[in-house]
Amino acid sequence: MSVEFCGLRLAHPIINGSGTFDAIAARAAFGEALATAFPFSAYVSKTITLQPRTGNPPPRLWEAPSGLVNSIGLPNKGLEGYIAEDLPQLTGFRSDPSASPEGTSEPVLLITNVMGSTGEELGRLVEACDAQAGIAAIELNVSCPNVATGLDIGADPVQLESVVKVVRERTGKPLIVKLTPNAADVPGCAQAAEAGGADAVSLINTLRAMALAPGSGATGSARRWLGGGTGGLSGPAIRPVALAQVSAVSGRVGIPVIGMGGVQRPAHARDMLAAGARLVAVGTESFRDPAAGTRIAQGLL
Amino acid sequence: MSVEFCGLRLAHPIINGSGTFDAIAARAAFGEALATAFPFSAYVSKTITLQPRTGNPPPRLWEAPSGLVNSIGLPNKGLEGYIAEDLPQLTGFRSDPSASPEGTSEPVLLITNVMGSTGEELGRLVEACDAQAGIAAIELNVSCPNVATGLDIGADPVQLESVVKVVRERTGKPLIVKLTPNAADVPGCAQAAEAGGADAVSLINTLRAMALAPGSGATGSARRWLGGGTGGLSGPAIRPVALAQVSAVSGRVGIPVIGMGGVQRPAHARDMLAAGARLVAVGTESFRDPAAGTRIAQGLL
Amino acid sequence: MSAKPPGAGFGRRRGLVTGNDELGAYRVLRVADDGPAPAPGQFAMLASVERWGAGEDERPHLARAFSIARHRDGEAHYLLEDVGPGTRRLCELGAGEEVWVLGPLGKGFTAPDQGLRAILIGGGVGIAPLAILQDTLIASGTEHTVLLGFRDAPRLPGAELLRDARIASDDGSAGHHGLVTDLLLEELDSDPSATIYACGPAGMLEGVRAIAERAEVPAQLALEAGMACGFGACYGCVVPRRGGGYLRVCVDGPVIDAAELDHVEAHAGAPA
Amino acid sequence: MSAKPPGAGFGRRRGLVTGNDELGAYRVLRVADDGPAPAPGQFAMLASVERWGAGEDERPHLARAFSIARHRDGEAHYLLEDVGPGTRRLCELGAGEEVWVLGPLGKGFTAPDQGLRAILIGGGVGIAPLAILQDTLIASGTEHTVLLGFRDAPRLPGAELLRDARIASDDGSAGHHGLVTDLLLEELDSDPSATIYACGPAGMLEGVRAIAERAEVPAQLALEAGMACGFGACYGCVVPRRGGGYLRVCVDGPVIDAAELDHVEAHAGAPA
Ligand SMILES: Cc1cc2nc3c(=O)[nH]c(=O)nc-3n(C[C@H](O)[C@H](O)[C@H](O)COP(=O)(O)OP(=O)(O)OC[C@H]3O[C@@H](n4cnc5c(N)ncnc54)[C@H](O)[C@@H]3O)c2cc1C
Ligand SMILES: Cc1cc2nc3c(=O)[nH]c(=O)nc-3n(C[C@H](O)[C@H](O)[C@H](O)COP(=O)(O)OP(=O)(O)OC[C@H]3O[C@@H](n4cnc5c(N)ncnc54)[C@H](O)[C@@H]3O)c2cc1C
Ligand SMILES: Cc1cc2nc3c(=O)[nH]c(=O)nc-3n(C[C@H](O)[C@H](O)[C@H](O)COP(=O)(O)O)c2cc1C
Ligand SMILES: Cc1cc2nc3c(=O)[nH]c(=O)nc-3n(C[C@H](O)[C@H](O)[C@H](O)COP(=O)(O)O)c2cc1C
Ligand code: FES
Ligand code: FES
Repeated sequence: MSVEFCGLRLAHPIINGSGTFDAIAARAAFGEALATAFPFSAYVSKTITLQPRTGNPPPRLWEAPSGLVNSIGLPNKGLEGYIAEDLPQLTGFRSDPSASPEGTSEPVLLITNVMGSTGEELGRLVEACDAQAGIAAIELNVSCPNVATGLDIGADPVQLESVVKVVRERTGKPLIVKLTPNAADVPGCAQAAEAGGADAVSLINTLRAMALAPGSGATGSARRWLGGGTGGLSGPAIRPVALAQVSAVSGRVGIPVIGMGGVQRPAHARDMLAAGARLVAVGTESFRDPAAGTRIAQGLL
Repeated sequence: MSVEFCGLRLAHPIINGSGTFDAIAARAAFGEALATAFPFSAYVSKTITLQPRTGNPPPRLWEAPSGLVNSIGLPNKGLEGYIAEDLPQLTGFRSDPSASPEGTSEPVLLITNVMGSTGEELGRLVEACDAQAGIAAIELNVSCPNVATGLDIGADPVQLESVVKVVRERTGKPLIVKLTPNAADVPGCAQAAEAGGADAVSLINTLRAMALAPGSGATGSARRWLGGGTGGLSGPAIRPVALAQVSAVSGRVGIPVIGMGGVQRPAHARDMLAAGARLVAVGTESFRDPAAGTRIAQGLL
Repeated sequence: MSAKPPGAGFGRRRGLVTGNDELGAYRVLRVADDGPAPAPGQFAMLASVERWGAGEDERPHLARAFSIARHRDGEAHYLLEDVGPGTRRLCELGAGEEVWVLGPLGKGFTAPDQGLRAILIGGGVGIAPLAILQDTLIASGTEHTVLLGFRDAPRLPGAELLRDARIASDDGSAGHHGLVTDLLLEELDSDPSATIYACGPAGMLEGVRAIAERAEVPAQLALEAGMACGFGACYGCVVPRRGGGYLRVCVDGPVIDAAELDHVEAHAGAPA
Repeated sequence: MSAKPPGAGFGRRRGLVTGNDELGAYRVLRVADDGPAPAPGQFAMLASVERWGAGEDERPHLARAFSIARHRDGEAHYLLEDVGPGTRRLCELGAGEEVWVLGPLGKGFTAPDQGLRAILIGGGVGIAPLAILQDTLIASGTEHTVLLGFRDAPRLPGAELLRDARIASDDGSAGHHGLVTDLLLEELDSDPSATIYACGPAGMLEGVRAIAERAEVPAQLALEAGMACGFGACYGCVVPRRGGGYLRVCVDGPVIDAAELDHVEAHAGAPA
């Protein structure tokens, strides 16, 4: 079950979706038991930006039919804070031995997810990650609005290719582009990422979504529930959409694909793999079951 | 509760989503009780194309978490068959009196939904509908792949505007453009429809989605469940996505908006109205409860 | 007995569960029902009023189709087999709980031509519509033969739903050790002037169809298909029609003349 | 009693429901629990193993947070109020059914400084963590006063969860007719050398915070917030921190020093 990914060896194909598992907080909550039974073969960080962000005002969560709408707003310590404070705490995690066929525990590889609104910003982020031996791969979150158009950078193949090109020059580490699902032509975007030099693509990110405060629709003064106004839908509700996009993208690029979106059980991970994914990421399901990664990886044995 | 829509008067704001209610089949199944207690104030036909279509091979349905993936493939009798055979049977329906504040039953207006892959094809369809006194308004389904690019015509604002312009010239009846949700910039597409001369926009159509046959992921030989390969996701699962798009579109166009996607209860319809919709369409929920339209309209009283 | 049902009245209604009895591997769900009397072969869409959903993969979401196995004394009977989240939920309902009922729906069986014998052939849970059909045949004094096939011993008690049945079983636990269509061939050999009424797994139905075609015996097949609505709204429940195009099982069927089909597709049968 | 809990062990576990008793408008759910002993103020994420979902709008999907009201003899007690699909499902669980338990989680209360009296002030279902806190205070012989506020008569029985409480009620059905914070003011007037432990609706907590600030009395507030995970993963459960930024209620709290907050937001309290 051990798998090759962009020249890296992973204990099994199950990793986490960015922003859905905080290894440092989880270690504090669950103790050292976590460090030697980490539920993922690689750990993807929350999205890191150049400057620190506090994130959106609450409420940040809305429970939807078979899913979750979040409007977290990418809180993070910023590049410097991440490297100085978080990175040292992100070493020493080992995957749960019960999730590998040999019963061995492997070091958990670190993938750092970064976002910037210009090629230059992304370039600086990637360069800094490149210099850190502890970081195995870099994931680019391109679901970031272009300041001029308001549309996601990642939704426009031309823009996406040029951004990836800029970034590609700054690192020799595996470069994953996390595509936005809110695009007309997701496979076209994947091809653009590949053309720009990406080593892999990951998808799907959350679907743009919204909720109104309960009862507020009735009063005629609709109030948006989420502090951030709108948010992103994740969880089982989006699984059929994720599967379609993963399948379409896998058919169009030669680089490996990381599939995610509503994966809860081994059967869902198998579907993602069958649709062409090399790795499968688990997001919202980890909220319900923090050991979901291990449970799913076990089911693939 | 009676509402004005593009110069038409409707008994209440609840209509059906195209392709989710067959008035002729329902009358056969439920008898004349239906004709005087029709659950919608206007009846939107299934999508009609120039030539007859038999639709996709089965299976055509996949039940998803809080939703449904369908791959029906727009079976219809073609323009001529529709006008000759169906249209005469679509008269005489009256809305359920319990859904209007005055307890009166109003004639159900007919909206014909059409699709074509070229402006010319659409032009012919619209012209033919224009000539029919029984048709109150025309809805354009632009979730049709462009033969050259494979992308939905409706996903590209420039293409969309020019298609709507062509069609606009062929009819004086209210022209509704049903937007595709599988676009990077849905509000931009709505603006393009408005610029092209649309009298209203409706959204959301189903989200592109897929399913693999149960267990087939495990065997390594993934088999797509749906005969059509891929399909579209509807139902409560997509409601937060629909609400976000309806809200974004309503903020950007001056023409009325028909909101739909996962509406099951009066509260959901109120949310749609609060987000800016003039009318609300019910789709998948009518499968579970054929009188859902009336139930929801009653709840708005 | 008529092919064209009376209007079912518009909309679903709440039905009180009056009983849920084990019948081997099956359950017989009884629901108080003051709706129109169904024609044999008609079905209803059922969903529990409470907690429909929250099974595997957050399903069921849509209602499920079930043949009306019996309708008498203001009660409808349904024969259920637990094959997934929807049937599982219905199987566990107890007296006092409620279901949404939409029906009777679809086209049922038509009576055999005057003087012709009826052969009822069913497989597994597909025997359900044959029970109510037999009730009518008995009432009208129509000569008929019942052939029922089951996979294994736990399913055999299903046969109690009908009277005087010849049994076949895949595992030889009772009756003929083999296919129920073997019994059909025997019956037609001895007397081919019959009309066949069949319901069961796709494989069995295809066997019946082929046999009837060869023997030039009329056959009415009660098909199944995944259904979202049950009343012609979704166009999801289709089977290919002989000569091209598709039939909607819910409104063009579920009982379809075998002559209308080239073959019975794998998706068009009852759980095996 | 310690602010820093021992590691909860990794992953959720199944817990057998051993009882579910009515307590006025509330329920006390008892769950067999061999997990680590919680510190007072800690919470657990709960979800029923069967049929979590299928309530209003196909919810609940995520687990729900509940204060551990008591933990003894291998059993955890939770005080539940039915306010939506998640609590509704848990309220109807019976002995023999199972729940997923993740916990104990979060930072609990810290003991009062040597010699200081503890004032426990709770509103509505927010009294839950004060019960286990009182157990510890009794065990350690710490002087304390209990002030409980309820909306109406059906909720008054909740007070039985603690001992020797002074009661306030919004509707005057028992004790002081008015806010429980009125009682707090009285207590502080008579003897201000105390530490306040508070849990309840946001309005009450904000009242307590403001009173404590003015009186310069230390106060520990057990906050609530919509939570997706309960262990710091989702960053969803935040409240604004004094001086800027946000605190995650699940890992920085739920018990938060009042001095860390400028105000208690409407979303940060228990159901009123
Ligand atoms: C007219 C008619 C009459 C019927 N009469 C009876 C009867 O009398 N008694 C009886 O027990 N049954 C009857 N059925 C069959 C019954 O409707 C199905 O067994 C039931 O719908 C299954 O639902 P489920 O949730 O239990 O199982 P499902 O999980 O829906 O599985 C049933 C089958 O559907 C497919 N499937 C699996 N997952 C999905 C998915 N996500 N989406 C779509 N399809 C999927 C698979 O082929 C699977 O074997 C009848 C069906 C029809 C159409
Ligand atoms: C640390 C902590 C301890 C707690 N301790 C207790 C306790 O001991 N006892 C107890 O009864 N409760 C306790 N709670 C509160 C409890 O967690 C909530 O009442 C519960 O989560 C409500 O879930 P529900 O599905 O029943 O209601 P919901 O429908 O989730 O409604 C609860 C509130 O959430 C909001 N809401 C409504 N719909 C949505 C939606 N779709 N998505 C997001 N928010 C929505 C509204 O403000 C609503 O009033 C505690 C909470 C926390 C954080
Ligand atoms: C609360 C939450 C926070 C998230 N934060 C991020 C993030 O910081 N960066 C990112 O690229 N994706 C983020 N995501 C998206 C997930 O990584 C994942 O793409 C998405 O949730 C779909 O997977 P799921 O359905 O398994 O959750 C977040 C998702 C959730 C639910
Ligand atoms: C089975 C099915 C068939 C549909 N057919 C059409 C169609 O022919 N034309 C069209 O414009 N939309 C069609 N739709 C989309 C619906 O009109 C509607 O936009 C969508 O289902 C979202 O609403 P809902 O969630 O309430 O179902 C169809 C949807 C379903 C589920
Ligand atoms: S089940 Fe919907 S058309 Fe037959
Ligand atoms: S509930 Fe997820 S971070 Fe607090």
